[in-house]
Amino acid sequence: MGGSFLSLLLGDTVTRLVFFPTLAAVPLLFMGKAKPIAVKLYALAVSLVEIGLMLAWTAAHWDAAGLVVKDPVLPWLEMPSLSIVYEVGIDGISLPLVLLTGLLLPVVVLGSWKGVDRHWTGFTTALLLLTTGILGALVALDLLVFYVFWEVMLIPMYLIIGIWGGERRIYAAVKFFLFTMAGSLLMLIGILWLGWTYGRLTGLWSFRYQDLLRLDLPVEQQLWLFGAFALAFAIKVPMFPFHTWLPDAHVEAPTGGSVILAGILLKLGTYGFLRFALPLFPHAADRLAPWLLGLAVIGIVYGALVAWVQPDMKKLVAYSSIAHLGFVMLGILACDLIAWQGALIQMVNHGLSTGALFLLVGMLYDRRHTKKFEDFGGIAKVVPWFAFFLVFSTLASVGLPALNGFVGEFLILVGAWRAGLHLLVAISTFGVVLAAIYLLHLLQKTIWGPLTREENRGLRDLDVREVLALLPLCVFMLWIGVAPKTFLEPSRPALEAVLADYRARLAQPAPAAPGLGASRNPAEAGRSFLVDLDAPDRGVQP
Amino acid sequence: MTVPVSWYLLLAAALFAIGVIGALTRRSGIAIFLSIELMLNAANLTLAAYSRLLGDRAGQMVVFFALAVAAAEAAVGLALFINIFRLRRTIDVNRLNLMRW
Amino acid sequence: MRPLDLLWLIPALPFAGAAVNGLLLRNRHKPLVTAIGVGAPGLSLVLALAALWDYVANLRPQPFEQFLYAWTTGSLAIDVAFRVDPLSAVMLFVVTFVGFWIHVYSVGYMGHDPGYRRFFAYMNLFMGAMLLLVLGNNLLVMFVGWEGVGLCSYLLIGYYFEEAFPPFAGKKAFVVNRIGDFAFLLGIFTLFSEYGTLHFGQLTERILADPGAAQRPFLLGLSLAGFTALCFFIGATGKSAQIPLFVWLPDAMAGPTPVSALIHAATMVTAGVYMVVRTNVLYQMAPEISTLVAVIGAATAIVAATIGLAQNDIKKVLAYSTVSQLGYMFLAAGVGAYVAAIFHLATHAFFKACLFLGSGSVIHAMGGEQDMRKMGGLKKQLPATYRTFWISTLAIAGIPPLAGFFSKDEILAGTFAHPGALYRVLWVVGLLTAGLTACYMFRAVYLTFEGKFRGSHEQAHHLHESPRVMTVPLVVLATGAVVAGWIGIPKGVWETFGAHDRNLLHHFLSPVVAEVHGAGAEHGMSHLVEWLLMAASVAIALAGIGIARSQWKRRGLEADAAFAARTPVVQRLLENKYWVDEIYDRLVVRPLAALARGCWKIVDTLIIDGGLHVGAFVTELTGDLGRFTTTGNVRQYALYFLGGVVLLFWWMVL
Amino acid sequence: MNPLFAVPTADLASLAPELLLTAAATVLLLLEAFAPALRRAFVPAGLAATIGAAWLLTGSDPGPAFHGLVESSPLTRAFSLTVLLATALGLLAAPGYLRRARLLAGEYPALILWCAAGLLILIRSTELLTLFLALELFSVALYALAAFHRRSARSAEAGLKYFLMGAFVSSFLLYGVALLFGETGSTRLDGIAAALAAGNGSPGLLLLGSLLVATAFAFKLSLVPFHAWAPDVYQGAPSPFVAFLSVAPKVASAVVLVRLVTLFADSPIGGRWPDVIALLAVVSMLAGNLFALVQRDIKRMLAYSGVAHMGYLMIPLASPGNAAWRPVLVYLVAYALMNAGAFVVVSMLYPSSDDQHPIAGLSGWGYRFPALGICLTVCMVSLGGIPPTAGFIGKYLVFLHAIQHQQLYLALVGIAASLISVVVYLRVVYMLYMKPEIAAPQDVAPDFGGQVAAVVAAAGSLLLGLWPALLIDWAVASLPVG
Repeated sequence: MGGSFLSLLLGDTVTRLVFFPTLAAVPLLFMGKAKPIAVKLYALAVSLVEIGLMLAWTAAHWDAAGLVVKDPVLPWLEMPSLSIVYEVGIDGISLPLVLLTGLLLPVVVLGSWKGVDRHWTGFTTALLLLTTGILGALVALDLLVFYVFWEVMLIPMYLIIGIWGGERRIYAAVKFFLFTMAGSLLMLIGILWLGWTYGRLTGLWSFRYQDLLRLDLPVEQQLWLFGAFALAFAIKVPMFPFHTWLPDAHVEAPTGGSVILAGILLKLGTYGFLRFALPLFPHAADRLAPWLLGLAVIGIVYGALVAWVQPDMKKLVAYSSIAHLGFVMLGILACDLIAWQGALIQMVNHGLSTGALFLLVGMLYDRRHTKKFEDFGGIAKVVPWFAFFLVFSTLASVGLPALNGFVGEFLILVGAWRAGLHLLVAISTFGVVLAAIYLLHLLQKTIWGPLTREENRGLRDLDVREVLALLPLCVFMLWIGVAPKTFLEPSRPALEAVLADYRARLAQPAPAAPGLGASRNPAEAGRSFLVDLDAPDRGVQP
Repeated sequence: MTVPVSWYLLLAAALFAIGVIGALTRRSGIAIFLSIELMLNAANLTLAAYSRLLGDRAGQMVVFFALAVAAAEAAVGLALFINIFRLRRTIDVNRLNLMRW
Repeated sequence: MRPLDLLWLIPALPFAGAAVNGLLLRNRHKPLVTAIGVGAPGLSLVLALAALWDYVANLRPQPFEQFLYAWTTGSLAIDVAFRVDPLSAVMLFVVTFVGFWIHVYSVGYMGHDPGYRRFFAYMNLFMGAMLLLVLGNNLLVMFVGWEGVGLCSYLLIGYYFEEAFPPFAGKKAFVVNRIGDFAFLLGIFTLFSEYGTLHFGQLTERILADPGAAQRPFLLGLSLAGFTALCFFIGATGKSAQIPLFVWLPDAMAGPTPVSALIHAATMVTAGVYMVVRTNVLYQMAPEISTLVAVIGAATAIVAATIGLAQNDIKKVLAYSTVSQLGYMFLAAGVGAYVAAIFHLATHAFFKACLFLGSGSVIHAMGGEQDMRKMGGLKKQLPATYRTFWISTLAIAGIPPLAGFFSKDEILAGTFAHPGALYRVLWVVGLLTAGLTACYMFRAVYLTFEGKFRGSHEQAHHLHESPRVMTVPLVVLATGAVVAGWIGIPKGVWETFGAHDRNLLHHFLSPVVAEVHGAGAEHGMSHLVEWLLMAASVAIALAGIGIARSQWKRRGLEADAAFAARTPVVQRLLENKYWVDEIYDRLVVRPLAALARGCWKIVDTLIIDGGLHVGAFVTELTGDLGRFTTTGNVRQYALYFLGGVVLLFWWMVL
Repeated sequence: MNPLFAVPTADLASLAPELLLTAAATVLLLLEAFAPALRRAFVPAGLAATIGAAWLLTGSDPGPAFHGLVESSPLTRAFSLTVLLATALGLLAAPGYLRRARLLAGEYPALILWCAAGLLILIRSTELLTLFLALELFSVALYALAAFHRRSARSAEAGLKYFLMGAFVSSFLLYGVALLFGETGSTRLDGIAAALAAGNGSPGLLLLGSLLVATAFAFKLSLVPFHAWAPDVYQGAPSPFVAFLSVAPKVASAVVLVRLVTLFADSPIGGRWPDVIALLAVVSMLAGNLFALVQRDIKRMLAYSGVAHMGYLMIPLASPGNAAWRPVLVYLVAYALMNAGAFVVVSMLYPSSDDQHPIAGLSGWGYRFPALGICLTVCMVSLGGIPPTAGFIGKYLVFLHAIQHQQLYLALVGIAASLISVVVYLRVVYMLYMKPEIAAPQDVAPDFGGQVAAVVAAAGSLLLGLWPALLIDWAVASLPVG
């Protein structure tokens, strides 16, 4: 495997996008004594190169009809009667999140410039490894490889929260780790069970997404497996009532950590639902959807309400994440094309607007070393540019039309309404009202009103670096809001394919005993990774 | 008439049991070790008896080796006792609990 | 290339102006700021006039549509496109015209304000959003504008953000509006999922194509049309400050006066009416909702009017008067007199803007004082303001031949004409409101301009007429207040004098408000009845003026005192605006906050995290208890070994 | 010519590795006596001997020897190499520690080499007497090594406890041997298997005999409830030695246990064996991790974690058969790397004079000793079974085996235990990096050999995690197909 892997690494491949950050982290091992500024610049350079690679890759493989690109498959772990392959690819569903990751990377570096005051080599290393983990999980097409990347994310994030975090950082870090681990371990068992079932049917174990998709399982088995997967993803999202790790993690994490946590890590939960949980277990998903929908909507209202009464800005934003991701879950579970498009774009939106909000809170924290509302108020006078960006990001988060937040919420709600979830949509739409309440409350408490605190008179306004960190986010917020088509179209074919497949499988009743499902129409299913076009009928041994 | 082999086995079992009880009840390390020796010898006796019963010498082979091993163990063990006594002035296992929990 | 092709520039220019003023320029570039801030709406006005001329001359009554780009495609295909049809034409004119003059006025009014640049940025932004709202050819673009104006009103109400109250008022406005938008959105969802489009034209076609489908039962025991209409109307009550969502508008007066004039009198608050008329097809198909609209409108009208009677803050008086007049418009829409609604919207835009600007001029002169009890006798010092204010007051009071008379009369006529006892009651209510309107407006006039000055000395010295840049807009708008009504002189009048019907507005708007079935505004009423109705409304207006004159002309404040003495209960009731705010606070806000705290403290902290911590503790405890088996005593270890062996053996032979 | 001395050279050749080790040990001992000046060269020499033995192993050709008392096969070769890996790590880490503790002497490498020889024989022995002798050979050496820190009361106590327990247990073993021999009439495993299949002997006595023999090795593996000695011994014994003790004997004993359990389980008397193993596995996983959770001394913590790991190792044995070899081997290799690595780092980061090894003592040292910090972190992550490390591959195969044999509950218990263990290992990591540095190190000097050992172990764990094919292919090649 080694040689071919190396060739992948050097070629213009998905693998390179995934592992470049790791490679870039290697020199850091020898930069222990280097000056922080040098490391910072290095990190910035690396992140920029990474985006460069991503853009180049996207440009090279761009296809208006929807792009589905896969690297050559490598064996990762071959045993008699069992094979795990290293198989990665990008389609319309993962592309937006991959690009978002790239976009946030330099933003995180810039945002942590001051906030992270020690061990920059360590920070950069953790950040880069984390990026590899995230990207890997987004592009992995073998469930076990996916699981590996999924877990790889944990340690760096644990370190980022625990080393550069605030007062109760260790509690928060361990809590984060345990929550995620608890879910993912069950998922691991589920994955193994799937691979074994496939092995029983074909004589060759496999964990490949495209192989496991061929499984038709009895409903009760589906229910257990879906439960295992859904738990892992629901904790990551996080959905009520598995959300309590999030506020702690966010409040304690350094700015950069929060940005990447809210920006991308949470999305892996929703992505997991869209990519794995629903397509693999359609009947169970259909059976349990009402409950999950209920949780999602509870999350929307609950997150909004709790956010409203927080005394700490960062905690407010953290709870707002719960509400926003509730919308995403609503969209995904509505199983409607428009809703799915909305959910996907909303994942990106949340990454942008919440990322920006965390950055802004962090910038305030860098100056005053407090995030409590009581220490602020009326600072718009002193820091107009900060105020501008805060209002802008807040409005994007409120879902004001012509900014990105609205697009996602509108599509999700329209789709869900079209799918007949009238009551739920009504409640969620009311969540939009609540969003206005708590986010304007945020503005009210920080920048409006009389300037009460003397300390705030001397507050510095944003400097160039900070503006540079915020600008790309704001540009995209506006762009997505004004012309969402550009961002919706590339993903549509893949989503259509997955949805069609999901409905088709739901149409036939689940079998009484595990079996291999009917083959798919390559033209249709080929627009995502639903069928293996290279080897249509792999694994069935005589 | 001769003593049936089963008696030897029972005797050996009894010895073994006595050894176990001794090992579990005595406080002095040496005494415990002696009980253990007793257990070993019970095992040896069993082997010998079986060997006689089956008319197979292998058992007696084992006994020889076991005795040698016991001697070696005794040597190391006594060295350990001396060392611990030098350091702690006791070989009462109830008091040899610097490390616990 | 025809003027209409430049349609997109009309909203684009103000947006550009906002961007330049807000982001590029600095406070020191004041002249440039002024040039852009006023120039952008000015240019839009010119373009709008050109476009309107083009439209009226060449295209009417076919709608003109301009496609810009596709917002989304696929199964949810929405374009960003503009539409000029008679309805949006009227709105376009009103918004650009009134808007421009208010901008001009602001140059003077805000001249010395440190936030001058920011102010114009916001104002231009508002103009852009409002024009989007008016010109959008589908519900989405309309909604974008709808929320956009909401944002601007938030920003402009909170313009004086260094004080405590304005930002709060802004927040209140935004949130209350959001509650309305919540319903509006549901309506949009319904229409899309039922008809697959949000385009006004297509929607109307598809609905009319199959009325049965629109009237089939849908949700909440309402028909599809009914549900949608209800949703839209709730949205309208938010934006247009109708019962039960009118509470934000009075507080919105915390913003600068031009803002009150532009946003909270002339344009934004009327968006609700525009929307209802725009979607009148639905309402025509849902008579029950139309009735609701009418009732709410009438109720709002009279409630607000009564409150207005007891206010001492001049802007508050105008605010409640606005609410009341909006009530009129909804009454009109409710009874199917859509033309009348739009008519009143237009005329009201002129005289109410003029009134607000006049009050602004007064406040300007009083050095920021808004309490009428400190004013009085100002007509000497502020002649121009006084005259324009007086004219506009006559107009709103409904004295012929001023604008207010015709529009209001048409509404009353429409109500009267509508079959059903309920509508007779509504008519009476409307009539009473007319009287009240005249009464409280003239009370304001008398308290402000008549009698002797009640303010402090320095105020007295400071008194002065406002500069040209402020008085000219006053005059222009006053003129409008006089003539605007003449475009809608009722059919009856013409015919009585043997001329044939020249009710321009009706002919112009008729294609938009085409009757679906039966329920129309104009019933064959005999001219006699029409004349009687006019007489009645004029009479009651005069009566109202008479009462005001007798009470406040000379006695001024004592009248209020006497009134309070005579009916203390009513007085307190009115002064405290029926305690609506307090009721909402107790009934909604506080319970919600309590619930939120409960979720946080109890569910999150106590139940979920508490449970987890207990679990962790129990685990640790098990470990702690268990590890004490390792006592350090080797004999025990031996015992464990033996025990293990014995147990296993026992278990195996079992 | 007397047949007694007629030993075919082929047999000797097949024993070459063990002979080399023993010879080297003896030579070292003699040198210690007559040429102490060469001390510095002893450990390297021992290392050389280990490597030589490994080389001989790879060269040795499979087949039985000494009339089938010992066999050598790819399987035994694989496990023997694992043992030698642990031996090498233990030797590498030793000199620095011994020098600091002023214990540098030839006995240490000599004893270690003897242990290694004993373990290799144990792995290969197919006959009860040979088993017993091999066991005693390395056990006796281990007792001595545990007490090697002459001046430390704890070391002495550790040695004594280990000795008493060991002797106690080996007498049980011998008694078991006696019973098996008596009831089956053979001391060779294949003979016993045949006899069992034939149904000779009294089932009760056979059961007792088999149980006594098996538990002796369960004791070496420190499975609950035979584990109690481990924490004390680990804590008291010299750290680099524990790096060896905690791995090598377990590898060998695991092999024997697999052989025995497979043998018994297939026999008519063996119906309950899988359940017994499953029980031991469950109890060990849970108890081990629970007790580790509350330890403050890192060596005790690692001892209990070792108990838990042996529990995981038992999962495949709960459904005996050739298929069980692969997970066992892979798991043991991973365990050898990560556990030995952890102890190696510990031996460097704690003063040799001190008998306490509080985890809190590491607070903030991840920055003072970056390389060692990273190594320890990797080992902890691997012990926690988190990808991409060898530890995960091990757990993965084990759970896979459980699921494959419809023992889902074992896998579920396993993940529950892992969840607890994660806390245990994370504590070390956050001590290293997230706490301020409180204690300035005294008498702590990472030496070259130790660092090499640590890096090898850590890098190995990581590499095998990233590229498991290396390990798996090797395992597949050397194991009987399941």
